[in-house]
Amino acid sequence: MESTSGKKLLSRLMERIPNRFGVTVLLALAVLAPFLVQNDYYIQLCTEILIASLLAISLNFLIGFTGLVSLGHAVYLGVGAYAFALLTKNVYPSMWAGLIAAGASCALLAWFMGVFCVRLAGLYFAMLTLAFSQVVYTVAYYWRDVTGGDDGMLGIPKPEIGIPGAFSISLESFTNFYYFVLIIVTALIFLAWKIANSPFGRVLQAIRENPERVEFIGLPVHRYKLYAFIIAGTLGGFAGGLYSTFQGYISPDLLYWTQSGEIVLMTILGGMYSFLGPAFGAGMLLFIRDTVLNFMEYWRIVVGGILVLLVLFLPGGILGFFEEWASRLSIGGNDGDDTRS
Amino acid sequence: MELDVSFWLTQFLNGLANAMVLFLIASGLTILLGVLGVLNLAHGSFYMLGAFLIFSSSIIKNPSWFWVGLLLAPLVVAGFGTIIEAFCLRPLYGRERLYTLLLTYGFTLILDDLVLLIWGRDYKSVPIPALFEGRLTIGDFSYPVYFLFIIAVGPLLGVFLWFILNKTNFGKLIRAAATDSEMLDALGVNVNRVFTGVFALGAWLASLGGILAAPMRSVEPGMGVEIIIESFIVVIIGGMGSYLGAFVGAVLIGMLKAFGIEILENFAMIFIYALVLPILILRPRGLFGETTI
Amino acid sequence: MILSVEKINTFYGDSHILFDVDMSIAEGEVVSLLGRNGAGKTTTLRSIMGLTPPREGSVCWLGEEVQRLKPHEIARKGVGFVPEDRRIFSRLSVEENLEIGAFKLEGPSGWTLERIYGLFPKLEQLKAHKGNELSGGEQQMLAIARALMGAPRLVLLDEPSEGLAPAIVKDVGEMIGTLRDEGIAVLLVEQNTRFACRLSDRVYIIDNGRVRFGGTVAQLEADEELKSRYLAV
Amino acid sequence: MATTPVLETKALTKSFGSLLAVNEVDFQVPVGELCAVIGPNGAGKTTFFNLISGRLEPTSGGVFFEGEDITGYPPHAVVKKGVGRSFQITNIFPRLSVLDNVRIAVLARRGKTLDMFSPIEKHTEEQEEALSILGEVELGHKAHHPTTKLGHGERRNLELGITLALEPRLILLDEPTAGMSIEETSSTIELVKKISADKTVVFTEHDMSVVFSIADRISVLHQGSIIAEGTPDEIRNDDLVRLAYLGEEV
Amino acid sequence: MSGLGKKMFVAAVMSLAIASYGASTSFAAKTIKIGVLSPLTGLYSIVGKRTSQGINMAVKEINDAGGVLGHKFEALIRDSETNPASSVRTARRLILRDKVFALLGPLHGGAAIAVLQESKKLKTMNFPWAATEEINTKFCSRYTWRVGSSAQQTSRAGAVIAHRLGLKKWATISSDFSYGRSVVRQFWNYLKERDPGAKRPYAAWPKLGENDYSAYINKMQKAKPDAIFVGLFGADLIKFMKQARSFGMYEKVKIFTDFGGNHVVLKALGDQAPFGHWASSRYLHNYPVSAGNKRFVDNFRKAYNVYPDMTAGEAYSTVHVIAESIRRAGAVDKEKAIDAMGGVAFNSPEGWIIMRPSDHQGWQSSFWGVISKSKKYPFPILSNIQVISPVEGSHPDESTGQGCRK
Repeated sequence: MESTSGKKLLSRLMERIPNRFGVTVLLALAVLAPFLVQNDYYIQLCTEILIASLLAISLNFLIGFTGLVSLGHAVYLGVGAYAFALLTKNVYPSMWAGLIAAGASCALLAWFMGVFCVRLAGLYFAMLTLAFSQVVYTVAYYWRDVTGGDDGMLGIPKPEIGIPGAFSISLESFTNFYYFVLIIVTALIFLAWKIANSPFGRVLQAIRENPERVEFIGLPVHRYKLYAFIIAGTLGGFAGGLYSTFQGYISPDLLYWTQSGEIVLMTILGGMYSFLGPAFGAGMLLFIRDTVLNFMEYWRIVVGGILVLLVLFLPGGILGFFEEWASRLSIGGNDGDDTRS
Repeated sequence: MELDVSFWLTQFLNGLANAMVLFLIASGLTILLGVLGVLNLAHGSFYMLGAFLIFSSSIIKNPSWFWVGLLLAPLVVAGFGTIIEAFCLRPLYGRERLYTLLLTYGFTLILDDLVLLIWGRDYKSVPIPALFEGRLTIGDFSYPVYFLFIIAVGPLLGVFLWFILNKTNFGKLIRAAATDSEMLDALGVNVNRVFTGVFALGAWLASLGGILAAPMRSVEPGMGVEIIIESFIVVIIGGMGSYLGAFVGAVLIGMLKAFGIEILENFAMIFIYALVLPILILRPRGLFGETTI
Repeated sequence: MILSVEKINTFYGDSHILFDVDMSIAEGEVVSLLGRNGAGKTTTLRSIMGLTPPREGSVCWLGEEVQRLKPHEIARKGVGFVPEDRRIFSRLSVEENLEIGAFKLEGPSGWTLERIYGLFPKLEQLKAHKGNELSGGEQQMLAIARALMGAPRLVLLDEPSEGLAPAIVKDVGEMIGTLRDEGIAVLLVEQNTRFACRLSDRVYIIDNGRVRFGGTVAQLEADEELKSRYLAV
Repeated sequence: MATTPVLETKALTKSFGSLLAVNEVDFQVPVGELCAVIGPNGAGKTTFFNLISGRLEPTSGGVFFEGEDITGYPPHAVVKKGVGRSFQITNIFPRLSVLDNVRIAVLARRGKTLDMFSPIEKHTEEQEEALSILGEVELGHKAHHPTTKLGHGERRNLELGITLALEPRLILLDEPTAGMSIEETSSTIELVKKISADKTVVFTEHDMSVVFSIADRISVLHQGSIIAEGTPDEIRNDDLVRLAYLGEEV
Repeated sequence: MSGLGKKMFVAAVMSLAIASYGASTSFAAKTIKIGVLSPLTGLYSIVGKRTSQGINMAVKEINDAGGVLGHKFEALIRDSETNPASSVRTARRLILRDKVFALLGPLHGGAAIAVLQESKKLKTMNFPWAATEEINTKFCSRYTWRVGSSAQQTSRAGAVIAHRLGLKKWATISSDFSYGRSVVRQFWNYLKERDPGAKRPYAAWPKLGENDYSAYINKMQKAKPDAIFVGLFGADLIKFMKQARSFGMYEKVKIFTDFGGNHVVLKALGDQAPFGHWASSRYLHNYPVSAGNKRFVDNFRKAYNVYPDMTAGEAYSTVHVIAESIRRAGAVDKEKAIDAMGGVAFNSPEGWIIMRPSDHQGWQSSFWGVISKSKKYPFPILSNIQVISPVEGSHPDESTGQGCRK
């Protein structure tokens, strides 16, 4: 008895809380985070989570939105990072120029790769993306004159931002840099969200559902897939640029296929059918690993075990699970638009 | 001139030996993809388990250790694969393929640490079985007998696989399941058992690869991660589901690695991808791929 | 009754396909299940076979509830399945396809390759051919023969005449006759009403997932309204 | 013929290996006609539609739309020319809402699907149009439902709605009433009739009563070839057709 | 699983995460924490294991002796995963969250370079395990130090032996990464310096973690060298040795291995070790035969039931050197300890180590010996040990250490 009335109450609560509320809370938490964690390490962990969130959401543009499972997404993390590093170290130390270089180089790369990749589907698409990323990895590994090879690149700056002559803000402090990343990432995620809810975004979902029918409403599916590929790559490139300046050091490991696998992992872990799910997955994965790694020697067993259990028992991802749970509670109350799309 | 012939012959055999180990792993991987549609990332871990088990049997100070291990270890690993398939993979078949990818990734993490727990961290080295010690020498040409053994085992297992797939009932079931597992079920065949059998066969092959490689290589956690990406490339080249393709793909990769270093020593890896990319772009099903996954 | 279906409700995901479907088949009887495209005929067969198990209701085989069993368990009890698109194993030869049909048997049955080849001499000629080298009619023949190899007491036949030339449809009719002569019950799903009626003892009509009629062929023939309403050819 | 036919095929042929699915079909549809293509299962009707709509490329022969050669065009280009198509097996976007299914088609027709930055709800004109199309196919009240909540007939209607949203000048309907109840069938027939008032329609159909009651002209396809063409009366009295299709011993 | 079950599962995972999060935040008063990054999992996990053992032993010795200036030592040992990103993340955690006094490790060259940049920024002294000499040159800073021998020291010492033996025609093989290149570069340049007539017809650069060296071995044989210098590390070295052995390289050429004298490698190779060939190790359990070394070996065996290997010895000495610098500084203060570090002398099991102020490298002798069977030990050891003085092994002048004053 008690539980049913409790459920009813909860379900009514769920109805009353629009999606916007959750996002507001999340943003408020993000803004207050440096004050809440009170420790430089956690501030920089949060920074890393933000960057990983952007990366996972960018991948989800392909996996969850367009139904294309890319196993080579690390290529954008890596290329974006190298582009930022090469520009700011060798040409001109500007944050904005670096980030634009990161995004633009990845847009170009995605365009080039995409032309070949989007013609394939399913596992074949996955394999071609994987093969491409491995090629780039190999190039980065061996082209020591430019990339530093296995040693990587060191001393990537965090250039000041501001208006020259008028004012400037140093990003050397953990908190400043966190807020800088927060603003950039939020803006880009907001942009991604806009795209997701635009007519274009809906076409991508339609492609995920039924690519052939999309062709038969008069839209060239390959071209739309290519655009999605480029958008995902560009967003990934920005994440790479941010990562580059965040770490101050990059190496070809960023491009290795296991890194790609990790991004897929974040995406699925959080839930690929919800917009913020991948970000949630990124946070969870980094947090769990950071925690477990520091408290046990055989931490892989724990992380692997959690992964196995999640796949077996929470197939919709963590956020996906909570959303489903919430929607089941509110069944009957809201029969309207599928907000999960 | 005389010297050059023996050099090139040696390089050719090196490529072949390398290819045969790859073939063992890739053949299991490809059959798994063809029948179950599962990209098993833990396949490399089975390779690793095979190597660790043969290490354990090499501790027995008896000349027959290698044969005992060769016989028993793959069975142990196959049994282990059976458990993973039956309890963890089976519930996932109805869901998106991605989940099996994640699950098997989880197992690579678990198994990497599990071997550390069981076998400890010391470097491990498996001696060459006494029977295959030494070199075969003909004039200027001299080549390790054990490598020749590996080169011989590869085609033998290829024939064995061909026999299993084409001449046995189990093989018929595998081929039938690859085309239409639901129909097979409706004809009264317990398809789950066929799947488990295929998974066990794959694990058996991979661990055999680990056993054969162990005396030539080191035995260490994480060795599976190294090998899986190469075998995966072999599968892509050969075509998913085709063990013949796996054989050809493995030989191609082996040769590229052996002869690639003659041309561009540091960039030998580039040759492999230079082969893979056009194949994937022009013939996404691979050289011998026929089944649609 | 060899098979009785009681009030089954079947879903594909969220879509409710069958509503309280009732049906029964006696030993050795040929029963037709008629209806339009999408009426739920194939789903009924799939529900019986356990391929798309019903969410509610029961399927009884010789008095035993089997709706929770796996397809292969149901097949092993003596149900043969010949699906709509035949689903021949394309990479296997004709003979291998037939052998697969017999794998479910524990011991030898009356159905041997020789006997099948006796009934379907065409298959013997084709025995080394791969499944994907057969014509539609040959595939249909193989699919029925494959089901026979499992020594069934009931065969579920889904639209055997579909896509076949009239001459071959006649052959299929003869095959069904053969089954009847062997004392095997048949549940025949058809859109070709005339073809089905000629072969059947009894008929069910299903429409929009509900059974609208069950009775003898004569009863159906007599009811013009019924025919025009649900079959309307 | 004085005016160019909307659709014309010339010696259109498609073979799959040794099987001739469509064999040298010459076929013409004059403007405004409601034309049925009938034939037994496997006669090649769906393949024929696939060739016209660009899903398959013909082995030989040509397809002409309003006099223009569109042979080998990809589906999206054929659609852009003005040929809409619905499918035999319901072919919608399952995890989108009913409204979105149609809205996407409207947006596609109006060339707004490359808009990446304004929310889809802000395209009110398209939304209105989508809703009115949903009204036409009697799904107006279910616009905000997920498609999983639709019944079989409703899905077929949604399918039709998507095609209508493209405002094609030629509509290809592959068994529009397949699997519908008697009530649904009759309302769908009304709908098809209404559509055909200002559009050219080619449809295939199992239900002969539907075919004979609404078609202006019927073409009978048998084993890949057209064996008869004419008005419903002519077809009903054609011996060849009776032999090949309507039944062995009619 | 029922809905409730799922919920409980999620709750369990969450509370596990949160519980373990809170667990470590207890601090003992007056402790000096040292953070350690070592590969505990994956390919180089044995190094991580022995490193941890060496460190724990040193910490225990220091604490048993009453600590340093009244402070106890505490080691926080973390997995570095052989991965720069993970190493940097954990390094930041150790410095920022756990407030370690000094950071030790990691092993992998790239990761070490990334971490030393980080520790410089966060003003914490860092002792990378990586032996590439660039750590003392272009990547050096006020905060970067190393106690164990650098690749430069052992390689140059190897060149001295090579020159003594009069071997002229060489082939080299080493992995294509910073340590691997460093080892070969130092060896070859120094040999060329001493013997301008030396030739090197073939230099192989397989990738790190290569499985199959047979193609390279074949090319080496074709070059017909008198001797080969092997700069491979860890499991790569073991793989190479086994393959070289089956191709008959043991009989055809003299083999010099920089890492091959390490106890864990020799133990693993066992009967397949290249007996009669030359190898070095930065620490040897059987040399010098001193009371200090014997005590260290005995204690180590008592504690862990294994012989200490090279990395154990290095790690052990590193902790003691840190303790010594604090004693010299007279205060538990990071900057003061660094000021005092230059010139710290520690009588390690392998002999005296003096921290050179110019390039922040521990001055010590290098050992090369011949791999031999032993009656005393059930595994191969180095015998006929040649001790090369640090004067010969280290940088000839101080200019190379210029980065260290930054």
